[in-house]
Order: sequence, then C-alpha cells, then structure tokens
Amino acid sequence: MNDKQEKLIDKKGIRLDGRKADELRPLKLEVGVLPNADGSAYVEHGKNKILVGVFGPREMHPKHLSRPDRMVLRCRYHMAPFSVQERKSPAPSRREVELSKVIRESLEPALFLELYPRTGIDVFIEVLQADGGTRCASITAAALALADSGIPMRDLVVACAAGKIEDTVVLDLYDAEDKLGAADVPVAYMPNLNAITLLQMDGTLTPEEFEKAVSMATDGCKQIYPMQKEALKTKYMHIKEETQEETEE
Amino acid sequence: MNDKQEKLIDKKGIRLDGRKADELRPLKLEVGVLPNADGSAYVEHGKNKILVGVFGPREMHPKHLSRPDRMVLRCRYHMAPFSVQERKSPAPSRREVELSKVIRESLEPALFLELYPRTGIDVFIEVLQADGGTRCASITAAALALADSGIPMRDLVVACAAGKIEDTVVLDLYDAEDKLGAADVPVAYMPNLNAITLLQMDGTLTPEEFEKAVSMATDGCKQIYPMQKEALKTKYMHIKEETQEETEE
Amino acid sequence: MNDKQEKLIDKKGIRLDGRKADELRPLKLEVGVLPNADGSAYVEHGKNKILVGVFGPREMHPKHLSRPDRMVLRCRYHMAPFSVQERKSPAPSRREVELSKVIRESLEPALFLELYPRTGIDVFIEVLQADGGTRCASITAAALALADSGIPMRDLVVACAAGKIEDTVVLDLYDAEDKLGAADVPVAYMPNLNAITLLQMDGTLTPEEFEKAVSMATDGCKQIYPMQKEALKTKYMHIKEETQEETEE
Amino acid sequence: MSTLITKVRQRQISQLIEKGKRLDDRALTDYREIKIEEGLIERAEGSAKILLGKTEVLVGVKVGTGEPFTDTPNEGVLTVNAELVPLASPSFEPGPPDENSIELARIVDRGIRESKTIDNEKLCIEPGKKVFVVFVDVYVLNHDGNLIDASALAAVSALLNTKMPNFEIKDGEVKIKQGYTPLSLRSHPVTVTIGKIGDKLVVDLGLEEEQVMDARLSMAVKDDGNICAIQKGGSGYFTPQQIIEASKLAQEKAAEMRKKLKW
Amino acid sequence: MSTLITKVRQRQISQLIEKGKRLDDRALTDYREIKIEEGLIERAEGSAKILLGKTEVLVGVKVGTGEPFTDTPNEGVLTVNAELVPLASPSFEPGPPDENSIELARIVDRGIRESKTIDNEKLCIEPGKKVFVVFVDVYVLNHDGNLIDASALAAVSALLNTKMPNFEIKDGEVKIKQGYTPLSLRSHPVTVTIGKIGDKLVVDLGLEEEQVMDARLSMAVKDDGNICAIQKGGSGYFTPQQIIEASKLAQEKAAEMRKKLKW
Amino acid sequence: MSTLITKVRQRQISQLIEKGKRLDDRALTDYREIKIEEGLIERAEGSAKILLGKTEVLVGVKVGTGEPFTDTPNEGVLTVNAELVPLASPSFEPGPPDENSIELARIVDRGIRESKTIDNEKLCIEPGKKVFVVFVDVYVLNHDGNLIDASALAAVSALLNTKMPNFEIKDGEVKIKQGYTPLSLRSHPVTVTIGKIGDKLVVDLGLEEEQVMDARLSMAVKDDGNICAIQKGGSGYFTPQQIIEASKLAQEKAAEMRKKLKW
Repeated sequence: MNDKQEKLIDKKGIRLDGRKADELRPLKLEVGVLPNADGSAYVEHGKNKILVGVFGPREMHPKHLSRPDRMVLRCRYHMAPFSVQERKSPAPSRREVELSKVIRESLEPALFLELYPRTGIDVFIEVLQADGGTRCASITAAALALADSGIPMRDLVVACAAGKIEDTVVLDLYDAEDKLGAADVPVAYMPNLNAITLLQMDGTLTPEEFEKAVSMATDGCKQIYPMQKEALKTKYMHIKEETQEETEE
Repeated sequence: MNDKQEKLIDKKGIRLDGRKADELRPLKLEVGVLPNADGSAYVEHGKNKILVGVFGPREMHPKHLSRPDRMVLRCRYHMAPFSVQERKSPAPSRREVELSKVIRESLEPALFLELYPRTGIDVFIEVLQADGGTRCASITAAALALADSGIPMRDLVVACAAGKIEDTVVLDLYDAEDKLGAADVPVAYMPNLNAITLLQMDGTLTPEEFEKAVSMATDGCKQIYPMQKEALKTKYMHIKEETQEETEE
Repeated sequence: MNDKQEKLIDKKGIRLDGRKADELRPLKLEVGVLPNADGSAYVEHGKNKILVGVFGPREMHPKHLSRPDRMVLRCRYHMAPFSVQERKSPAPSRREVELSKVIRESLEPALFLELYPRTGIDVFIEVLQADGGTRCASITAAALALADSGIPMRDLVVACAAGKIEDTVVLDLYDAEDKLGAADVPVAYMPNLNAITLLQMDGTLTPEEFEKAVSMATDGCKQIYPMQKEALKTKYMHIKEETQEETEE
Repeated sequence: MSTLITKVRQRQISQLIEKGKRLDDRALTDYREIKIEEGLIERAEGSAKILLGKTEVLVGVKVGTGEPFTDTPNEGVLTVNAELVPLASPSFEPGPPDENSIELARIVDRGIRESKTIDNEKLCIEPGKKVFVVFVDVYVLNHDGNLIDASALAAVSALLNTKMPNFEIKDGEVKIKQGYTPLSLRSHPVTVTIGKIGDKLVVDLGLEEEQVMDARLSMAVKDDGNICAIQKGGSGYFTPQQIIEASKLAQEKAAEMRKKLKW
Repeated sequence: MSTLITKVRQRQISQLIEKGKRLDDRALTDYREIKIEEGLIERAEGSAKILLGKTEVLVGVKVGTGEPFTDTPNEGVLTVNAELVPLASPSFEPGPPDENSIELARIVDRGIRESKTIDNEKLCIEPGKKVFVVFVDVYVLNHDGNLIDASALAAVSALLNTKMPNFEIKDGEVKIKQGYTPLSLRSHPVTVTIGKIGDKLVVDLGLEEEQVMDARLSMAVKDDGNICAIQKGGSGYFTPQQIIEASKLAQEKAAEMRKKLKW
Repeated sequence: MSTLITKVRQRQISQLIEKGKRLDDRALTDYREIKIEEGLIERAEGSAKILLGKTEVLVGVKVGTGEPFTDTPNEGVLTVNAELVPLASPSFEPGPPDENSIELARIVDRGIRESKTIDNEKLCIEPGKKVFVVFVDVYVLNHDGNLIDASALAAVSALLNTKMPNFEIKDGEVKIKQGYTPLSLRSHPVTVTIGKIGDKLVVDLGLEEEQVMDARLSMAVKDDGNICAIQKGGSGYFTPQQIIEASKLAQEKAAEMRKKLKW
C-alpha cells in the first residue's frame, strides 16, 4: 500500500466514509418494482444499485434442462456496462459466471425445490451501479424478489461482507476498502436457520480475525434481516403463513 | 463536405456518373439462376451484383420456431467478403442483422403466410458486389426469387432509393452519392397495392424534400416493376393467375 | 532453407536425432489408462504425448444427429494449451477441426457402424505434448482406445508419416524435420486389409519419391502394428474373437 | 411467450382503435405520461431513466478513449448498444443481442448521429491516434411497449447530463486531469414512433397494442422540425399518403416531447 | 437433407460405374464442361467464377495490409476462407464455418501455399511491421459436386487476374499510391479429386455420385507434374496401388485442366 | 449423466458417513493417496501431474510476453484456465468453459494470487509496455472427485518447476536469451476442500461422495497456517460453528499435504 495514501481507518476507528468498524452502509430495499416479473426487488446498498426480477416457476426452455424430481433454479448475475469505472462489455465475464453460480447456491437452501418438479425459476440480477459488495446486495435483493414471487421459502437469505482494512476487522466494505484492504469475506446467511449459504474470502486473515469476520458478517446480516422483512411487509407475512402450513403438512 | 471536392451534381443537373436527377442506374434482372434453389434471381443494379435463393415452404429447423397458424419467413442479407472496398468478415455484422430484419418485413406483406401453417421459407441474399442501394436491389431480386419459387403473392415488391445530393433530390444513389450526399431514403413498394413496405432514412430532409423523395422513389419503383415482370415472363403470369384464383375463393 | 543451418540428415544418412532414414522414433503404447472412459489409450511417439478416451456406443446428444441406419462416430482432436511452443488457445482452431475430420474418416473404415443404429461413439483425443506427427500418433492411439472399448473392428488402424528432408525420403518426421523439410506424408493404414484410410501431403515430391514415401509409411505402420497388438494383449485377442463371431453370423 | 394476448383481446383493441378509442382512454395521438430522472448512475459520465407509462428504460453513458476509425482520424467515436434485459419481460432471453435489440440500438444511434447531436471533432484528442469513445448503453428495465421512443429520449437525456473528462497532453502522453466539462450537444433529436392499426395512425403503442399493429414508422425529428432518420418496422405497410401524414404527426409530437428534455 | 438420393438411385449409379459408365454418359476420367469468367467483381483486386457442369464457385481476392507473423517477418500473409453459401444447396446452413467449409478452405490454401504460387516475400512492405495480406474468399454458389477442384481452379484464376496496390514509403509511413501492378504467380497448381466407387477411380464426381463414393483423393499438381499437396477424404479407403494409380491420373488430368487458366 | 448413482447407493454412503465410516475405509479426515509427477511436459516451462486416488490432473505452465494491465504497469500477468477435458468423465462435454470449469480456474487462481505466490513485479520486462504472462492451464484427465484440491496442488507443483526465459533489452527491443532461471515462489498455498454430509465434515470427497454432499468449503492455506482464500460451493449450508471447525481442519490437512510439494 502506498505510504502517501490516506489511511482507510483512522486512530479513532473511523473509516474514510465516516462509518465505524461495525457499521453498515445505508440500505434501501424495495419489493415489487417490476410490473412484468413474477417477483422483483430493488436494493441500494451504499452506492450499489441492483435490480432483481424473478420469473417462474414455469416450464423450462430448453426442456431437457428440467428435472423430473425438482425445480431448477437458474440465476444470472449481470453488470450493466455503465455500472463500473471502465465500461464493461455486456457479454458475461468469467467473474459474472462464477458469481451467478455462488449466488444460486446461496439461494437454493432457502427453497423447497422438490415441490415444483419439472419446472424452472429464473432469477435475473442486474447491477446498475457497483460499489463493492454487489454479490451480497444481490443476494439480499434476490431473496426479496423470490419471496415477492410468492414461492414458499424456508427463510429469507441475507448477505453482507466483513473484511480487514489496515489492521482492523470491519463490516461491509465499499469499493475502495475492497481494493486497498487486506481481506474481504462475503457471507450469506439464513438467520432463522443459523445457516451460512455463501462464504468466500479474498485475502489473508489470521484464525482469530477470520472468526471475528464471520461473526461480524452474520451480525450484519441480522441487522439487515428486519429491513428485508419490513420491505416485504404484509405481503411477506402472508407468504410465510402459507409456507408454514405447507411444511407442516 | 470538402470544397475542393467535385460537385456530385452540376448546374445542368447532371450527376457524376452522367445521370439526370430522376434517372435510374442500368438494371439487369434474371430469374431461375440457381439450380438447387426452389426459386432464385440475380440482379445487377448499377454495379451492385446480388444473388438471391429461396428454399421452401418446407419443414422448419429447429422445429420450435414454426408457428401453428402461419408460415415463417426467414431472411438473411449477407455480404460477400470481397463485395466491398475493405474485406468484410463473413460473420454477420449488426448492419446485416438489421437489414435482414427490415428486408424480411418488406417482403412479408406480399405473402399469404397463413396459407402454409407450420412451414418455413428461407430467403438467402448474397451481395457479391456493393455499390450503394444494396438493400433495395436485394428486395427487388428477393421478390423475383419468391415469385420464381411458385409461392402465391399479393404483388411483387420492388425497391429503390431517393435521396439528396448537394441541394437536389435525386433518384437511386450510388455509393459515392450515398456517402457524400445529405440524405438517403430507401423505399420498397408494391405498385398494385400502393403499399410502402420498407422506408428508411439517413440524413436530413425538409418536409417538402421528404415528400418529393418518397414520391420520386415510388416512381422509380414503378419504373422497375415492368422489368421485374418482364424477367418473370410467362412463368410469372402463370403464378399471378393462380394467386388471383386463390384470393378470390 | 538457411545455408548456415545444420543439415537435417548427414552424408552417412543419419538424422539430427540420430535415426536412420527408415527408422521410427521410440514408441510407447498403453491401453486402458482412463478409469471413466469405455476405452482408452496413451501413446508416446517420440516426444508426442497423446491421450485418447472413447465413450459409447451410447445415446446421442443432441438426438437429431443420430442416424436410423448406423452408429455415428464423432472425433475430437484437441491440443492442450501447453502442448506447443507458444501457448495455444483452448478454443478449437481450424487446423484442429480439419484434423478431427480426417482422423474420424481414417477410423470409420475399421468400424461396423451399421451394427449400432441410432447410437453414437465419441473419440476424444488430447495432445498433451506435440512434436510432429501428432495426427498419426493420435490415430494409432485412437484405434487402440476403440479396441479397448470392446467394439468390434475390421482391423486396427495404425498411422505413420514419411517425408522428405534435404533430398532423402525418410520415415516418421519429428517437429524440426516437418518444419524445415521438403514434404510430409502422413498415412493411416489397416495392415490386414491393405487399406490406406488417411493420406495427406504437404510439400512437393516427384512421382518416384511419392511412391517411395507411401511405401515407407505403410512399412512404418507395419512395424507399429505388432506393438499395438502387444499393448492390447489378451484383451484384444478376446475382442477379436467376438468380432469374428459376429461378422460370421 | 407469456406476453402474447388472445385473439379476442386483439379484436377488442382493433375495434376500439377503429372508433378512435384506446383501452386506457388516451386519444390516438396521445403519449402516456413521461417521467425522466437524470444522473441516477453517479458512476457513469451521464445517465437518465425514463418512465413512459410502465415502460422503463435506463441509459448510461460511459466515456473512454480509443483509436479513431481510419477514415475519420479527427473524430471521436459514438457507440450505441441496447440490452433487452431479461427481467424486463418474460419474452426477453439472456444471451447475445438479437435482431430486436440490434435494431433498437441502431435506431437510437441514427437519431443521434444524423442529427449531428455530438460534435465528433471535439472528441478528438490526438488526430489519428487517440479519441474519446462515447458509449451509450440502452438498458430496457420494463417492457410495456414503445421501447424505441423511450430509449431515444432517454439517450438524449443521458447525453445532456454527460460530463467529459478533462485532459492535457504532456510529453506526447495524454493525461486525464481532474474535473469535468459538460458535453455540449448541438441538437436535441426526438424520435416518434407511429403505429398503423387498421387505417388509423396511433402514437405511443402499449405492449398489447403492438400486437395488433400492422406496421410502425419511427422518425427522429430535429429541433427545427426536420426529420433526420426514419425506420419502418413490422410486417405490414403504409400508403404514401399515410407516410406523409405520419411524418407531420411525428413533427408535432416531437415538439411536445422535446419539452421533457432539460437544457 | 433434401439432397439425399434413394438407395435405388445409389445402386443404379454404382452399377453403371462398375461397367465404366456414368449417368451423364461421361467416361470415368472425364470432367464436366468447365467455364471460367474472370474479373467479374470489379471491386475486388482479383476474381473469377467457375462453372463446372452445374457447380458454380466464385472466388474474390482482396488485398489489405497487416502485420506479418512473428516467425516470418519478411513475408506477406495468404488467407483462404470458404463459405458454403446457403443458397447453393438445401444442405448448407447459415452460420460459422463447419468442418466441410474449413476442410475446403484448407485444401485450396495448401495447393497454393505448397506450390509456392505467391512469392510471399514480395508482399512485404516493411519487414516485421507491415505486409500485404491476400484474402482469397471461396464462395460456393451452386453445389453439384466436386467443390474442391472447382474452388481450387477458381482460386488460381482469381489470383491470376489480381492486381496489387502500388505504395511508397514516405517519412516512415506507408502510402498507397495510384495504380496497380499485376500479382505475379510462380506456379499454376491444379487440384484433381479422384473418387473411388467400388473398385473404380472416377474423376469429377457429381453431387449424386458423391453419395455413393467410398473415398476421395484430392491432389494439387504443379506445372512440372509433381504433386505438392494431397488430402484423402471420405469414410472409405484406398489400396496403396490405387493411390499410385490415382496420382498418375491426377497428373494427367491436371495438365488438361491447366489449359483453362489464362496467363 | 451416466455418472449419477442410485438413491440406494446414496443412502448407503450417507449412513456410513454418519457412523464416521467411508466406502474405502478411510477416516473422514483422510486424503486418498497423492502422487505428484513433475516436469512431464518438457515443452512447457513448468508442469506437474497429480494422482489423487483415481482423480488425475495435469497442469502445464507456459510463459509468454504481453502488455501489463493499465492499473498495474509494473506487474506481470497470471492467467489460470481450467479444462474439464471430455475424456475425463462422461459428464464433461466439449465446448467453451462452463460454470464448473470457470469456478475451478478461479479458485485455483485465487489461491495463488492471494497468497502472493508469484512476485508479479519480477515478471515486468518494461514497465507499462511488456511483461511476462504466466499461463497456468489446469487439465483434468480423470474425474474421481475433489478436483479443486488436486488442481490447486498440481498448479503449485507446476509453478515450482517453472523456468523463466532469460532476456536482455538491446536497443529498446526485448531479446529472449538462451537459458532459463527458475521462477522463485514466495509461498506454497495448499487448498483443502471440506465437504459437509449430514452433520459430518469430510475431506477429499470421491466422485460418489460428492453426490451426497450438502455443501463444500474450499480453503487456501498459506505456509504460516493462515487462510488466504475461501469458496463455499454446493446447494447446502454450513453453520457458523461448522465454518470455524472446517477452517481448523483445513489448516491441519494443508500442513500435511504441503509435504508433497518439493522445493
């Protein structure tokens, strides 16, 4: 790291954007924003702006991808060309292909896939503006969009990263912290089930720091969770009741 | 425009290639030139050299593109790599994709698509040499090739551009006029039905000029129309009779 | 050819790698090396290192490629990115597409394709290291892998190149001889049937030299043939018996 | 596919239009409500989001540097791309651009290009070597009909709030300096698409109306009322008289819509 | 697919061939009529169209500039491409080149390359930096069999009337000057394809004959009668004796066909 | 698809694991036998083949030159690519990389990158202009489970025997000289993947075990025992406690496996 560079966090534990170590960026969550989708959500997480649309359960195209014993969840994480500093080609990058996969795997544990055999459900994620932590914000919004579509869910999935800047473990890194910091640990979590459904790490942490980061990230998720529920409001309540009935049967 | 540049049209209204403002380039139309195609035509329009082959109506591949209530017309406008000044990659460009679409839509109004449900008909257009106005020459030839294939048609489609060079509205621009001129207005037309099936414009015209251009282009089409019929000769007459019977039923 | 360059073959008829004109490079053949494949083989031919896996006969994907009256043989010749001097992109090159075709056509005469209608068999060839003559070594290994899969065969196919360096017709060119030599003639051969199933040539030979090259290459094949059989050992004997029974029925 | 409407519904719409009426009580020549939000994407050099009824399009403008085309060494490059994002409609599929998105991008491109909205020579950094490349990315977020007009208007809106990076040439190397200069536009083209349903000319077709449409005519109109680009689409036709009539209607509507642009 | 012929027809052809006869009364070693038209495409630096019976192939040659390959810095680049244009046969489909068009291009390429027809060093403009690139595009317009021989002959015809742009180097920059110089060829390779049907060797197979063919052998023959490139194709085989026999026949037929070339 | 095992077999495996047992009598925390062969591909600058039970992965390292990324002008470039070669499993299909091979490549890449194994600044030839590009190609030859650990270990092995070309700068041109210098590594990361089956954490899952696995956690561990990269995969989940437990297990197993590397 450059000596002349400003410290990412000062002696009082205040970060460049004014946050404390364990403080989330401002979040805005909206549900049901896309008229044509079966479910949708919009999230602003810091300067991240992400739109998610869900279509299905519906017949799969092409058909041979369908499964006789369960629904197939497909997930596409995609960045708008203007969402990043240098214009991004709209063709999916290797990074986008990987993130589509880990995001899908972070959502699957929340769904009752076996309830809808031979069908498919598509989650389309569009990152309109990126500012670090897009995968986490995408998961938070995708879970809302799935809930909004009316499909039964075991729990919402909520995601948030922790990481390390200078020598401090902090919550919810934004772009500059992600690039200049020592480590980033995105975590997706189902609070009611105490289940971590996504975990990645880039950068080095000691075992103690790692333990702290995981714990800080899940705590962050627990803070976001009520905001998700608030966004779903009565709609979500309705859905949850249905879910419980079905699982009790 | 460069001052030193020769005027595209002189004071007497004569263009660089010796034509008057409302004069067509020489045309040569031939029908039935491809042994393996169900219908075919070749056009030389100025220095444009274009070959069209029609296959169908036939079963569609892939099947899921077929429609239960009508025939599907597919159209592929393609330029040979050696047809233009700088060698063109054989992969379809965005321009070729767009022209394939507008050419298809210029031909559809002439066909009784509903007579051949579940089938497809393919129009393959190959521009062997390009000299401005290839889309119009392609349509003129494609209509001939369709007629040659024996498929009933409401009317032939014939196409021709008008445009503006210097301050004059002129007919049938060739390459240099197209590039250096002020506007180009390609028009496809069914003379018997007084129907404009393609209209595009690149460049600025006043309302009066625009009206004049459309009128000049359709007049150009009307000049080409008898040449098309001549090319089809007795074959075409035969087809027309069938068509009339069917539409009278 | 560069004057300063060392001669590819000296006055005593000894080549740069110490071989005589009609001498093969060392060969190592192994069968049944891939646990997941239905048949497999590994060849080291000089410094060429090539692995072949066979899958099938099995149902074809996509289905519409299957044939009601016979099995379809598919063949993919592919070079590992690290197999050549400058890293090769893993996407198939035009050369690889062509070689896949001629290798397939060199193997087809050995198979009873009509015995397995509606099925497909896949031959995957991976060149791990290339040193001239990869197509021949691939065919030699592919025939072994097919035999290893248990499919009846008319004969093994064995391949070897001859060529011309300086003014001499020689057997089995390696990379430098291939690049600096005057001609290369790869030949695939079924010894029991005296059938040439692949023949290509790059470079000029007189009719006499050509005749000599073909004869030298088939002689080379006849030398490799017993090594193939040795590699198949009892397994192959067993398969051959089955084949004879089936063809006698 | 799930966006297809029934034959009954189609007939209902056609019959209404024949009487000069529409499902949502608009006149045949009325646009739906238009809302434009500018500068939404701070990371982009320019951006605008339009709501045209329920049709929603976001346009982002990115400015990069690159080489000029060999035949225009003194001019910057304008590149327009359109994505029919799959969350905008069940009929949009992920994958490379299809003919619909390519046509949409090329119509938007021609409106800007033929109206000479951008002074391409001002985008030149070093003749023949380095120029600015202006990427206009049209992102369709919800498809409820008339994507062309919405996209074209949003594109011009986005260009109107586009800021160009400052630069200096030092020792033969181009350095991007701090600060920005607004991109100055020379024209404010507005594209009006007119659909033909039966014998009627109708503006701003909704998604359902587009399914009973015979043909459409999209016209880019400049500030002075002259048309600078046209595209006919759809499987039907227009009579020459209808073309002239449509061009006059387009001029009229363009003047109205231009008021939505801020400059 | 619609080009497939019935088993009955196949048997008929085979039986005729066995007796040394053919459907169109040619001898087994006769070519169909050959017509070559040169310079048809004025826009191309070189062009030729061949009619071989009903098989029709157009070849255009374009000359551009580009960088040499790193291992041959003093040599221009030859690039051969073949398109099986979908209007030439119901069995050709639009799309990227398949194995058949790639093989066709590479056979034509090897005939020209291995016969050293073009003096690649004369195509060098500035060693290691700028060379001429000669694009030979084979365009199959009607497929009635024996595309290889027709394409190879048309390619050499097109190269024979190719004119190279003049250039000068001024202040280290290459400038294309007015006027042209003919591309001089050092060889006139002719490719002869010989099919094996049963035990017979047959030249210039028509489309139907190709469907009963066991295998084919394509040989590029130079002016001096030596063969410089070979490609075996098809799912059958040749005996060594047949190979030698075919090579002699190819030399003979190539000399005949070379007369069709004008230089 | 033919690699799918029956539900009965799946239940059998799960029940064994529940009792702490495995089909091949390994303990839950035992790896299969590991054999590494180095330098197999003489043509590559570095190579290694690993056998992990029956899983076989070959990694080749090629060194080329290219331009640096604009944001790291003083650093060479590391590129990791993985091919699930179709002969390795009936479930692998030829074609461009799918999500599985992309994920595999990116996990291997991150292990090397985040551990700073390669000193990228030493790969710089001319700042901003020319740098070495190190291509690490992971070639899966037989798939019997746990491709991640096998690939990551083989990649580091291959880098350990990679030799860098010598070069000199003469008259502003880079010349590759004779001879090689070993690529010196600053770290020896080992990636350990831990699967969760029921409540158990299991290492080095075989192909069949992977089919009953709920989720996996792959952790790259540096020489000092710290973890530098993690990837969770699979459709299940871990509790926070399991994550911590798995990370400890990974550190332990990594130390064991590192002994297989020779330096």
